[in-house]
Amino acid sequence: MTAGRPNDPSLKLLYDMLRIRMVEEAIAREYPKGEMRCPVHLSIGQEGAAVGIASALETTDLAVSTHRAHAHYLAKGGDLKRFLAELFGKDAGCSRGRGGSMHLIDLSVGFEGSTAIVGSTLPVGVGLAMGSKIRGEKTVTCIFLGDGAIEEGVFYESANFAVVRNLPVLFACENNSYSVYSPINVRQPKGRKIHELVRAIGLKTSSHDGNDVGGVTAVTRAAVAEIRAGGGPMLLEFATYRWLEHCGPYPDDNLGYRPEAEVAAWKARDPIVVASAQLADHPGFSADVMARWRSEIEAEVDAAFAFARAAAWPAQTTRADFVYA
Amino acid sequence: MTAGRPNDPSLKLLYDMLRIRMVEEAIAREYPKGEMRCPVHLSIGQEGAAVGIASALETTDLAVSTHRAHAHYLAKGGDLKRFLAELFGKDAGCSRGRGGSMHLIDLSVGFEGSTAIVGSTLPVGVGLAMGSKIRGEKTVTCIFLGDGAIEEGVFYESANFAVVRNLPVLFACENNSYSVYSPINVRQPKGRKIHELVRAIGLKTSSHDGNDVGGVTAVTRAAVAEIRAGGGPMLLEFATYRWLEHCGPYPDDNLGYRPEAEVAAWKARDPIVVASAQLADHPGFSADVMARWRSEIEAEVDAAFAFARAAAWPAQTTRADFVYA
Amino acid sequence: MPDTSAPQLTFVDAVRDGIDVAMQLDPHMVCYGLGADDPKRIFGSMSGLAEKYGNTRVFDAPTSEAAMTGIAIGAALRGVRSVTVHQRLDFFLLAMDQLINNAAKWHFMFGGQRSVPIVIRLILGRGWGQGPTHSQSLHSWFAHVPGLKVVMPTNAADAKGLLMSAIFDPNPVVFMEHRWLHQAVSNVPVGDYRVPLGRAHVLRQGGDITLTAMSFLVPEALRAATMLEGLGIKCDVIDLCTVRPLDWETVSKSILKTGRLLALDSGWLTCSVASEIVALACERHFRSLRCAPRRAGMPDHPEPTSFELTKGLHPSAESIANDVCDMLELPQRFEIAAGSGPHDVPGAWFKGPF
Amino acid sequence: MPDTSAPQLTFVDAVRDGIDVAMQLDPHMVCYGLGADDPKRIFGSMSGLAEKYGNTRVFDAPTSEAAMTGIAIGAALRGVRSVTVHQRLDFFLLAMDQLINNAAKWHFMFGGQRSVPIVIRLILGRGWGQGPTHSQSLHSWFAHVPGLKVVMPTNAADAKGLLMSAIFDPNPVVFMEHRWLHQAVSNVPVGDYRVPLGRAHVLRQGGDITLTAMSFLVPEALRAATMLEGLGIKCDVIDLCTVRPLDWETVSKSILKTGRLLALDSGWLTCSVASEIVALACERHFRSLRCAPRRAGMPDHPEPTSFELTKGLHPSAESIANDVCDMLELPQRFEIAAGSGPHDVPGAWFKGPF
Ligand SMILES: Cc1ncc(C[n+]2csc(CCOP(=O)(O)OP(=O)(O)O)c2C)c(N)n1
Ligand SMILES: Cc1ncc(C[n+]2csc(CCOP(=O)(O)OP(=O)(O)O)c2C)c(N)n1
Ligand SMILES: [Mg+2]
Ligand SMILES: [Mg+2]
Repeated sequence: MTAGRPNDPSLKLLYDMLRIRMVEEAIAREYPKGEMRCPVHLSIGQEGAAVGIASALETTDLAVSTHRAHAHYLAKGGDLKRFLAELFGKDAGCSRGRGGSMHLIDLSVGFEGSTAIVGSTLPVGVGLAMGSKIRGEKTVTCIFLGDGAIEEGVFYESANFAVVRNLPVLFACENNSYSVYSPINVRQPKGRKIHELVRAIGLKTSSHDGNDVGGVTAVTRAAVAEIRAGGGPMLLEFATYRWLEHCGPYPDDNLGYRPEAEVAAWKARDPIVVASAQLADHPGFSADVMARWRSEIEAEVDAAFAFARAAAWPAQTTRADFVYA
Repeated sequence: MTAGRPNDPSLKLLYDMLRIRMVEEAIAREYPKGEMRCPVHLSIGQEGAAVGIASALETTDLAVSTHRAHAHYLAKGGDLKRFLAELFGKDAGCSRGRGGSMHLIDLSVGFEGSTAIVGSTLPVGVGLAMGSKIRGEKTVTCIFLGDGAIEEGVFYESANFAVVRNLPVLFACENNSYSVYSPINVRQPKGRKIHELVRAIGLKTSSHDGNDVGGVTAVTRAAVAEIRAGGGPMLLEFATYRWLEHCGPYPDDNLGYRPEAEVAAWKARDPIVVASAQLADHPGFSADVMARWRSEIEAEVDAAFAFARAAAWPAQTTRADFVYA
Repeated sequence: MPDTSAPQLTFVDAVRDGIDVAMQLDPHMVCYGLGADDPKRIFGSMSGLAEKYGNTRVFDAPTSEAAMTGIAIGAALRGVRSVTVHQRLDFFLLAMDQLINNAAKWHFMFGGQRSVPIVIRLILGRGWGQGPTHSQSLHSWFAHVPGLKVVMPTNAADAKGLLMSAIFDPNPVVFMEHRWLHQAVSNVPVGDYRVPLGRAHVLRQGGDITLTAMSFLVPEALRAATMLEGLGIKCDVIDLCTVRPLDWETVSKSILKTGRLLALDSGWLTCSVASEIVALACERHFRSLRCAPRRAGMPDHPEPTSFELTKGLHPSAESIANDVCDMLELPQRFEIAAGSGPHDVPGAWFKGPF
Repeated sequence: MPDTSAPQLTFVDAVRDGIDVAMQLDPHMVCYGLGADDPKRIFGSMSGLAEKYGNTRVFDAPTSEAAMTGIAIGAALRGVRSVTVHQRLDFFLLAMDQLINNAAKWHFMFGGQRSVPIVIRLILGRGWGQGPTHSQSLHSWFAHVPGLKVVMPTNAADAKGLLMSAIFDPNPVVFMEHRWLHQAVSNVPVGDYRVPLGRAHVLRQGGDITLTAMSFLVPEALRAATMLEGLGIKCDVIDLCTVRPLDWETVSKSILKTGRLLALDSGWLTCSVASEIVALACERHFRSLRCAPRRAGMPDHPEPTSFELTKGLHPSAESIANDVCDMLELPQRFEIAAGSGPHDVPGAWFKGPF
């Protein structure tokens, strides 16, 4: 059996989730050392959506994301070493240390940028899609967003325009029911379904389990094909859950802002466990395979951390660079 | 028969529309003289909505409006003399000459202000409603808006919050199908129904003929009662049509941006003609009555113009007043 | 040096021409805004473009200022330049997040990998009851922010030349057009004509005092200089053209020559471009200044609507000339002329209300 | 004069106390913002308030900055004062239209009939990788706009006293809290304690030079003054407290005494409050200035995220002292101290990331 990322599509999905999980766990473990000095919003628990969505995109398709972009960046194929170097504030970082965890970019795989202001990449993504369309490219732009971003007026404006101009854009909404510590029902009307809301704006839309990576990729694949064929913008809503605190490396269930049963129910539906279970009968999958993946990924992650740690700082003399092109 | 504004409800609606029409016609007539030196957005053609909505509100209910606020101000009971004096830039103006046509206010009748930035009074109206509710008042706040304002993100945000907090607010949307010269279908998805959109946001909502003043008042009355009883925010959409140019005193159908048949169809449904026809069998109504109203209103309008013309300018020495309270 | 063989165009036609030429040069460039293809074509500045380039490249937009700005940014990232337009600067306050947090910072915060070549046309209102929310000139805000360029042309040739430079500049550019300058006529070179950003133009040379100005205050300053010449006072009149980056070198040279500075500003003075110029002059040329520098601009309150209250609201040639006399300790004063027409319109061509 | 019998509180507790007392005094006042009643309570500044005043008066909000600002305006028009809060100023760029076109102008544009008593708390970030969009200090923007008041307290007592004045002021007030000052401790009078808006505080008297500062630069300026005292240089250190309206009288008096001015600014310098102070000083006290005035502030680029790149980014006591030495033409220079801890946190209490 070959080492590394498997070719089999379902195995690949699991592998990618596992890899992101292990990267994030490593960040959480290392973060308290104070070397990665920037806010980090970890995506542990939400890998199913990230991987499922990204796997349905071509490398040439574009993506933008939010403050919680690690999984999106990696799932889209972003470079791991340059990602970690960015968190360490190094010149080899994907944004040359200027942006940190909240500003990731890897143009080689169409990851056009994540930003820290809630909702701020939504119109940027729509603009990318407009740009692609004008240039006659067959690319689809995927805009990752959270349930909180739905509340920003600019979401509504961006979605409206995408419909008016029939742009090739996919809004991929990971609804984890929280914005920082605030549950969705204090921010949005009780009983609202996001996908129903956006249908009324004019998008094609549907709602899915974000922790079933196979389901996510299937529905996204269909959506992307339809969008690519000129079917117009869509929004897919994926229910999922963040395991750790909103920002930072620790669990925070001690704060009691999320019902214990809710937390437990979601943890029981760990997307990695769900996918593993689904693969029980898959000939290429076994506890062994999983263990080998783990150790391979561990080595990769260790090497990437070593790279990031060893990498050079940006030179002080370059501090004022890049203000103007 | 007594002179002046009739007591009979349906007659009153017609009278109020006629009065607003005649005021606006007088403004259009006088405007080219260059004494009313501020942009004016006339409401001729849209009186049915304005009067129907305002007649369903108590004087103590609150209202805010837009750039096109003349009819709303007058229908809510705003002072005619001070209104015209404002257009003339006089100190006796309702905003002491500081605001002009786009910034009207008459606190004595709950008209809390109209402003010139599209959408900018929407959250202000929601805030008024929140204020009323917190103070334990039984007031309803009516927010007048156009179909263009629906496109502003702040509309969506304001509506969302009104639902989340169950605020006593009525969004009264006059959909005249245009924003300046732009038809709604280049700005919003084809086939969208505004009331369906806002239902998905979480508001109770319905759509009506804005040129049937009786219908408007009936549906608004029911809505206001429900809102006052704690039923939560609502949006009523009224289809109507502007007769003159977007801004200024002239017709502009020569520009050809509106289909001739569309213009003709709407003009045939002049809300004043519609109401008059409905009143054909009303014992208190006749061509004579209408003629008397006209001459009474003409006298009132003439007197108000005379007042506005004769009124004093704000003193130059007061120019910097009112920056801070 | 105006090329007098070039055709005479109005400012607004020069803008149109600049967009037109740019759209020919760059087959992907787009142009949009509320009213971009309506009968009035943004005061005529977009006449014929929709017909020529089609609805994919020239189009109307919803009243969604925030999103439409972010969309320009995204398109730029994909290699599609744009000129977007807002009929009043005041409306653009809705888009500050996109302009400041995204456009101005994208190149920096992603380590120089992508830039955001967008142009945002903002039209500045004045008079005829424009009032508090249709007359703001917030160039000082934009000038405060690293990552932006801010252009304020005063004549037709510069309008075209600076706009074309702005379009092909790799950075986000805020392009501010004063409504009262729209009918100003000058010789405008045909074709691909560019005037470099970041260079001030010395429009008049004189050794006694430096007047710096932007936008509609430039013609007033020139008029003032002519009036002052009658008193034997010679002014350097500097049209800043671009208020960020500021062409300090040109301003500096003039101050070193004249030793006197009157910084004019078409906006409020507190924390303004005029404040900045005075601060720079004092920090760097303190010993060369022969008297206290001065600023003149909008009074520190919103523009009222009333015809009466807008009299004398803005600096005029007369008020500028009087400031100069005061600085030179001369007794002469000019009467604010009654003028041939009302004070609240730029000329007979302006048919209110906008 | 600090009342040393008053209890010692942190800045953030003083803010909490100010809100608490105000909410007792005004039974309709509300307090909201994203996280207002969450477990962290906006860095503790709202602890216990939701429990005490209930969900009608203290509540969480959607991420809808524009509407939430307009809603505060509307509530104010109905007699309901509010304190709203944003965890970073940068998020508030989404609400500029409401702040500038509505709040700042309502009283003026409706002829003085209604005012808008709202307070908007904006928290300023710095360090620990806050980066380009979590560290902006745009007080100069707000100071540019007539109709706004802009408060930037530096110590706990002022935080409470200025906040309470802001709450009961009839005008819109932007209240800017530097995250690094949140744990600063001072004696804070109990109950209804108000410090008037628009008055600068002279924190230290000295005849040689005037240092004006705001927010986190005030402690740096004080430290610089102490260091300079060792060289026999005596500084007036002025805490501006309110950057609009600016207390020119206090600054003016000091400049007339010292003849020297170093204006510090916690934001970018172009078109800044520091520019304004230097411009005013030169316009009005040109003959009294003994040397060229100076400014010091953020370098003219966004704050980078990298730990390395934020070293020496902001003015420090040492850099300020060096500027002063330079102005006084003294040869001494202070080394930017390595310090006991990392440069990107305010102290051990700061447990990143926010
Ligand atoms: C405009 C703006 N408002 C507030 C914030 C603070 N903030 C950072 S992340 C976040 C949560 C957003 O929630 P959601 O979109 O659901 O994303 P999640 O964190 O759940 O992935 C908030 C409110 C911000 N960064 N920008
Ligand atoms: C934020 C903003 N954008 C654009 C404008 C220019 N403008 C003035 S009125 C108007 C039309 C708005 O259309 P609608 O809301 O349908 O009102 P109507 O004029 O039809 O009554 C526009 C776009 C503005 N005043 N404010
Ligand atoms: Mg969420
Ligand atoms: Mg309309």
